[in-house]
Amino acid sequence: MEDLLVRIICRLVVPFVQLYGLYVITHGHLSPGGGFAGGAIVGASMILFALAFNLEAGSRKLSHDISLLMESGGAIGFILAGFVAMLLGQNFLTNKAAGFPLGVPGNLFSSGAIFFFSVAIGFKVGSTMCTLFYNLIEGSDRHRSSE
Amino acid sequence: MNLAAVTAGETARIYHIWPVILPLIPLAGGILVFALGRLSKRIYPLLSFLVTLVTLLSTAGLYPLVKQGDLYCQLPKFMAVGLSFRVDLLSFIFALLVSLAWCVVTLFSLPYMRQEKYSLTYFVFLLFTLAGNLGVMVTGDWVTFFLFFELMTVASYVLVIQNRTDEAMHAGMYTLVLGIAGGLVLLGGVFLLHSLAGHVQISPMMLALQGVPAWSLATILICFMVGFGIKAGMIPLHVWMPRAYGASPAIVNAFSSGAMVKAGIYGIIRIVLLVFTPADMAAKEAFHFAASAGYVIIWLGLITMVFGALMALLQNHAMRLLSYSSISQMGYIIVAIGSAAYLFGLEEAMGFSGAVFHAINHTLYKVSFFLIFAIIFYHTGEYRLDRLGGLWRKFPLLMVFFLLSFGAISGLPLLNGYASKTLIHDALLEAHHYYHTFDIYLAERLFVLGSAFTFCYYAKLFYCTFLGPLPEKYNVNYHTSFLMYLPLALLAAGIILLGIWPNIFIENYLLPAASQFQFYRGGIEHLTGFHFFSEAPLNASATIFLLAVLLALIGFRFRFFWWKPPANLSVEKIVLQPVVSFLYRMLTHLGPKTDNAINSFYYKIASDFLALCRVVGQMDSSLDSFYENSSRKAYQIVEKSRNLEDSLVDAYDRSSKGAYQLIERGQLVDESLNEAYDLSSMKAYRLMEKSRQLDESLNSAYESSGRAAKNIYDKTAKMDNALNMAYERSGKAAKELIVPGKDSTQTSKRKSKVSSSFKINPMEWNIKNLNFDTLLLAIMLGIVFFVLFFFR
Amino acid sequence: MNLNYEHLPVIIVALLLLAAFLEPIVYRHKKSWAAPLVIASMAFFALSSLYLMAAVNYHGPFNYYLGGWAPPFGIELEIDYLAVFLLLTFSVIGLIAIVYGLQDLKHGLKDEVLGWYFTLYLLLMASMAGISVTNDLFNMYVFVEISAISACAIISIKESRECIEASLKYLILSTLGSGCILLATAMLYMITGHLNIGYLNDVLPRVMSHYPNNILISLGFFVVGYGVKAALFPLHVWLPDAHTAAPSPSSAVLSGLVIKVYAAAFLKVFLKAYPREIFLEIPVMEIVLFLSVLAILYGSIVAMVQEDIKKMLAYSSIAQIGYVFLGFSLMGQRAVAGGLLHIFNHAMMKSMLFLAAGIIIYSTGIRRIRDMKGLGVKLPLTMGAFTIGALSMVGIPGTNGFISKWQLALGALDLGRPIIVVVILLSSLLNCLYYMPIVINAFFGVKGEPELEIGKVPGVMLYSILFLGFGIIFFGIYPAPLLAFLQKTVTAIL
Amino acid sequence: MEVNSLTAMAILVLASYIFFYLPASRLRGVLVLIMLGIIGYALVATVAEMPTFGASANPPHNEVYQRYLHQAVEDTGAINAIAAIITDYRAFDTLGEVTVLFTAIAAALSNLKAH
Repeated sequence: MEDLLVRIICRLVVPFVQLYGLYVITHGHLSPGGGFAGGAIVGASMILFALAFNLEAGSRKLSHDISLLMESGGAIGFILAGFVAMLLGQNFLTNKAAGFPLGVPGNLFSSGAIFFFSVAIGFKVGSTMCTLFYNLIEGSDRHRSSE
Repeated sequence: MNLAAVTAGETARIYHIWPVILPLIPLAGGILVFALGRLSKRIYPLLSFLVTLVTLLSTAGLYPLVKQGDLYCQLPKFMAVGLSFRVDLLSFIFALLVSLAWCVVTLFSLPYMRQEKYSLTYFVFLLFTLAGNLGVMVTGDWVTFFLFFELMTVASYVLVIQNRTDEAMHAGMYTLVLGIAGGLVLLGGVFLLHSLAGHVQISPMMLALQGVPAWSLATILICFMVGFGIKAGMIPLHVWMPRAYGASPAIVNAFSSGAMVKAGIYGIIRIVLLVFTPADMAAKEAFHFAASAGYVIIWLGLITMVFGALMALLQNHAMRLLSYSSISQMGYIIVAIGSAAYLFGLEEAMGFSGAVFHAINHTLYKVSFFLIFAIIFYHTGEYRLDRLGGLWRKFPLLMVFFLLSFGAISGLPLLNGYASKTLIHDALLEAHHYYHTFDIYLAERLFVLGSAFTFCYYAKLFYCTFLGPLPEKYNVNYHTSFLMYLPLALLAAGIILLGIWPNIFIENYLLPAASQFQFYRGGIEHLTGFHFFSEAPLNASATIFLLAVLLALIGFRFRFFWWKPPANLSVEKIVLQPVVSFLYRMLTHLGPKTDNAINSFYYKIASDFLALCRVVGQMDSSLDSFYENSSRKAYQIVEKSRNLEDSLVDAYDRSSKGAYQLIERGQLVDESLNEAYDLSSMKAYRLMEKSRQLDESLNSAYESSGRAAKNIYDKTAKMDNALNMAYERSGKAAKELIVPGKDSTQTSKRKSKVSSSFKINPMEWNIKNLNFDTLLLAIMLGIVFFVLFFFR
Repeated sequence: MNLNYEHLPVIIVALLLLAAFLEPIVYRHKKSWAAPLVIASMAFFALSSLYLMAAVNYHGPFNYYLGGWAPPFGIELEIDYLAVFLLLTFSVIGLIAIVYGLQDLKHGLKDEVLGWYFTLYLLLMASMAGISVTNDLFNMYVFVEISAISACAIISIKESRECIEASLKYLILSTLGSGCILLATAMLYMITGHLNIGYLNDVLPRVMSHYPNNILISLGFFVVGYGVKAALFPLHVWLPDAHTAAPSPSSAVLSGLVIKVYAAAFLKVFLKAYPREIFLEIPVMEIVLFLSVLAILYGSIVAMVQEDIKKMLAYSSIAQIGYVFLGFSLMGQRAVAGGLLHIFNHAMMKSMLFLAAGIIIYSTGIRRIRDMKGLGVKLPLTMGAFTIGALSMVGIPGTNGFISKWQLALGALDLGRPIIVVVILLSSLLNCLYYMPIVINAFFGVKGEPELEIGKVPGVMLYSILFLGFGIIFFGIYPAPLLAFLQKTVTAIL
Repeated sequence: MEVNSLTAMAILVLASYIFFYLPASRLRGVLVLIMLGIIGYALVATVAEMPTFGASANPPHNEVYQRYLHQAVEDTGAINAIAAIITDYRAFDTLGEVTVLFTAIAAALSNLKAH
């Protein structure tokens, strides 16, 4: 993929794709989409980048360590948000009853913990996609070189 | 569990922990011996003897308590249903018998095992087996019974394979598997009993089982009889016994025959005479069931007895001979139990006493037989009868002991076998007396015949071992330890004492034991003061002996006893082995085959699915090729149409060329025409020019006249202008006097309009517009710039 | 903030998940903390299960509403006697297996995957805990998925070809099973509008006559789905390979716990969600009973001819899972209690046997049964523990195998099915035929000292199997509290 | 009940006989198709029996449905009802799904590293 056109187009498109992904993640409770879909979009942008340039460039942008951290961090954030409700004296994963401010329905920062959950899921899904992609590609590379 | 309702009402019940401790003594002793045995090699045999001695003493110490009533102890929280222990007089007698046999044989094994290789495992498992064996006798319910029964089975396996030869390993496996199988069948019986009666206490259950169909009862009884029959060596289930006895040392066989087999007997006595007997004398159906069960058991016993005796006659291996002898003797006991059940409500005490008494007697003389052969083997290393002979010269004392036991087992008056045999025989006679059927009469005759056979094979054993020529290699001086003779002497004393005063034993021990059962009082009273040495029993004994001597003479004369049956002619080889090996082979072939079949089933399904997918794929590819073909056709069509187009273009070309030539000709005509026109137009031009010159001269005349008129007009206009200027100046001066400064306001207004459309006035900002969306937008824009920068 | 014991079940699941998520990071940056983290979380699991059991036993069962939403709207956890029983079983055996496994895994796995192994192990445990406590069908499905994937992964993590093959086989079949479960759940939702087990039980009798096909097919799907995962007889094909190829701690957990958790899920779905009158019309339990009888006989028979010790144990597991399903499908008080008891007992004995086999393989490299002659002299404690397990498998009284057989047989007799007793006894005999020769060969098979090279056995491995062996004897002799507890459990279910 | 179970067992035995002992042939393929047909028929019958999609009298249109549609905004503050369901009413399931993803990653990475 040493094509100049593709590279330039990608360089232009990737930020917008990521922005769109972020938008879908953060507006999960307002519009169709949410953490899973938005995360997939963000992950896809990274995959696109890695495809257009090469693997090293891709993993320079998002190193294995960081993606692992995001991977675990998303899921841990989800659980910790659940535990916060427990610390507030309610059941695990409680939202309204635990006192998370719900805000005005329709605003961006509304609906309490749902926002955090969406963001956590988004992190998780996005990093899952690109981690899986990078590792599979690397694995097949290594496999090929060993043969 | 309501124990009070299920135990006999008359005997007192004493709560005591000792029955629990009793089997624990050898168990703990075994562990201790194992621990010490790893440290030192000298102490542990003695220690294990001490343990058995302590066990014996503590068992015997129970007597004063047992005499007062049943000892019982319950541990309701243990196992699934709770363990319960119970010692009544019958249990006590058997427990004493077992621990006595164990103690005596352990004493014997102190010198005997000195050179053996695996003596530590021997002593440890000896104690474990004792624990199981003793535990069987002191338990109060069938689950606990089963627990100790299995302990005994598993632990005794190690004793059976003491020699570790291949033969011993095979025999041991055989014993173990059969033992566990028997145990499982027994367990099945216990399950049935539990589900039908609601509890598994060893106590009369006919009340609890009222209304249960007879076939269920029969199933339970069969399960129990199979389980115990395997242990006791009842005939179709005896197959393990000759093999195991033939492969393991005599001393282990002494345990097995003297004590472990008795566990089976004890179980049969319990199940037939206690559990399946009517607690209530009025229950007629129960009587009927007991009687018919008894009838079957009598015949089972007779078959065992006669067949065992016949097989014993033909053996060449001393241990195998003794094992068949044990089987045959168990037949005696089973006959006695059967007749007790058969005579229920009449003279059952006689059968019962005969059974128990014979069990005791059998232990005494059979153990001494085994010990005698253990000594012989210890010195000669030989069990095969055709290689032995003439040993009376070397072991005169042994011969005395042998003769004593020989007399006892064949029922010589004044020795113990006589008394028990008389009791059993009398029980059969009583049965005939009450029922008057031919088959019982036949049974009684068969009993006599079996007794005669017993004499015969022991005569053979005696002859082959002690009489005849002494083989050369055995003609050396043997030194036998005193400790080896001591047990024999003890046993011999028992044989003689019980033989001379049987009544004392019967009245003091057996009849009280019988009275704890729900037996007919008259029968018990009938036995008190039974005349053993009266005419009738002596006559019967004489008959047996006459018959026996006759048979023996015939046998020796015609050497029937040395007839070797073809090796294939045995129940085991003909029936059991093929069946078992067929089953085994079938199962072991069937299992993997099924496995393969299931696997291939899945594989087939998968491959069929694959085929389906392939079909779909083919369809797909054919569609593909269809499209391809059609497109090729379309291409061809397009190509052809293009040819057509080319020719069309050609035609157009040509026609246009023709048209061009046509046009060229037309042009030539046109040019000549043009020349003609040119000439004519030139003539016309010249004409026109001459007329214009005329016109111009006319015009200049008019112009000079006009110019003069214009001069006059100009001078009048100048005068008019000067007048106008004067008027205007005067008006302006007047206006300035009236309204000054109107012009300046108009210009400033125009200036402010421009500033409102281009410049920012902070005072006019709307704070409500600054919501999070815009902030986010800003942030995102920032991110975009960042990302743009980042992806630069 | 009032953290009482009612939060404990969800804390168990969440903390196990948390530990699982943390594990890769910890292993990457601070390798020495990874193993203690696993042990600590498993120990927390075990201790809190114990505490929960005591609390439930004292205060009675309770429900927990996740997110504070009451049942028909949200997800509900039901912590009844069954759930705490399962939790305790899984946690204790899981703890012992991983404590054992630390040594064995270092020996058998590549260094870089050890952290992932811990992660997967914790995920497996968390999912099993989740299946045990949840009262919602879809939530159960989610946890079933997690456990299926993580179980596959802890099989294939070992570096060998067989592992991959076995794991692939397992993955395919288990995905099929998951699909069946999902379809059946969807069908039930379609006709009732509920996913909560309690509400399903309420609504199903009302809609039974309207949608008979749906109920029938969903029953079939559930049987196939859970049957595949629990290796019920004709669907067991993946089990022998998978449990043979996996590392020993994995085998112990897979054979001892993972197939049991699906059996327990089966019990929850069939006896708690479906009303009992359905089984009078549709003989699905009869079919399961028939299959489990076949499984018992078949597993024992095939185990008899195996040469590899782990393969033999795996086939034996097929037979033993048959016992569990036998108890459940009889649907009598005592029979179900027997099935549950066998979950516990078999978890102990089979994990012990697998771990003992693991020690043998670890220290000698021997896998073939034929080569094990004289091992008893060299590895007396290991083979002693193996003997206890073998005796328990045969059902010798004094071991816990006897107790579960006792319960099952009496349960069968309560319902008037003596033929089941025959099957159970026959299977015991078959067990004797293939377990006893191993023990005998090990202890008495050679004369004199055997010529075997024995590596050093780490103490932790030895202690863990001795602990399990002690448990087998203890619960064989003193099962009364357990039986009383199971009695309560069954009364609550039926 | 006994008869039913016997029939079922007989069918099972018959089916297994057919599959185990018939040679690989066209017949087997036909039988597979028949079996597939039966399964397919059963599934189609099931689907046909299901309540009509979207009809208001369906069983799933119960109080749960009402609550999710009408009270979600009040309960959770999210105007997207789907988000309200998956991240609040049934957030535990979502946690499970996130874990499934994590498990998949763990499984894939461990396998890639191991081999």
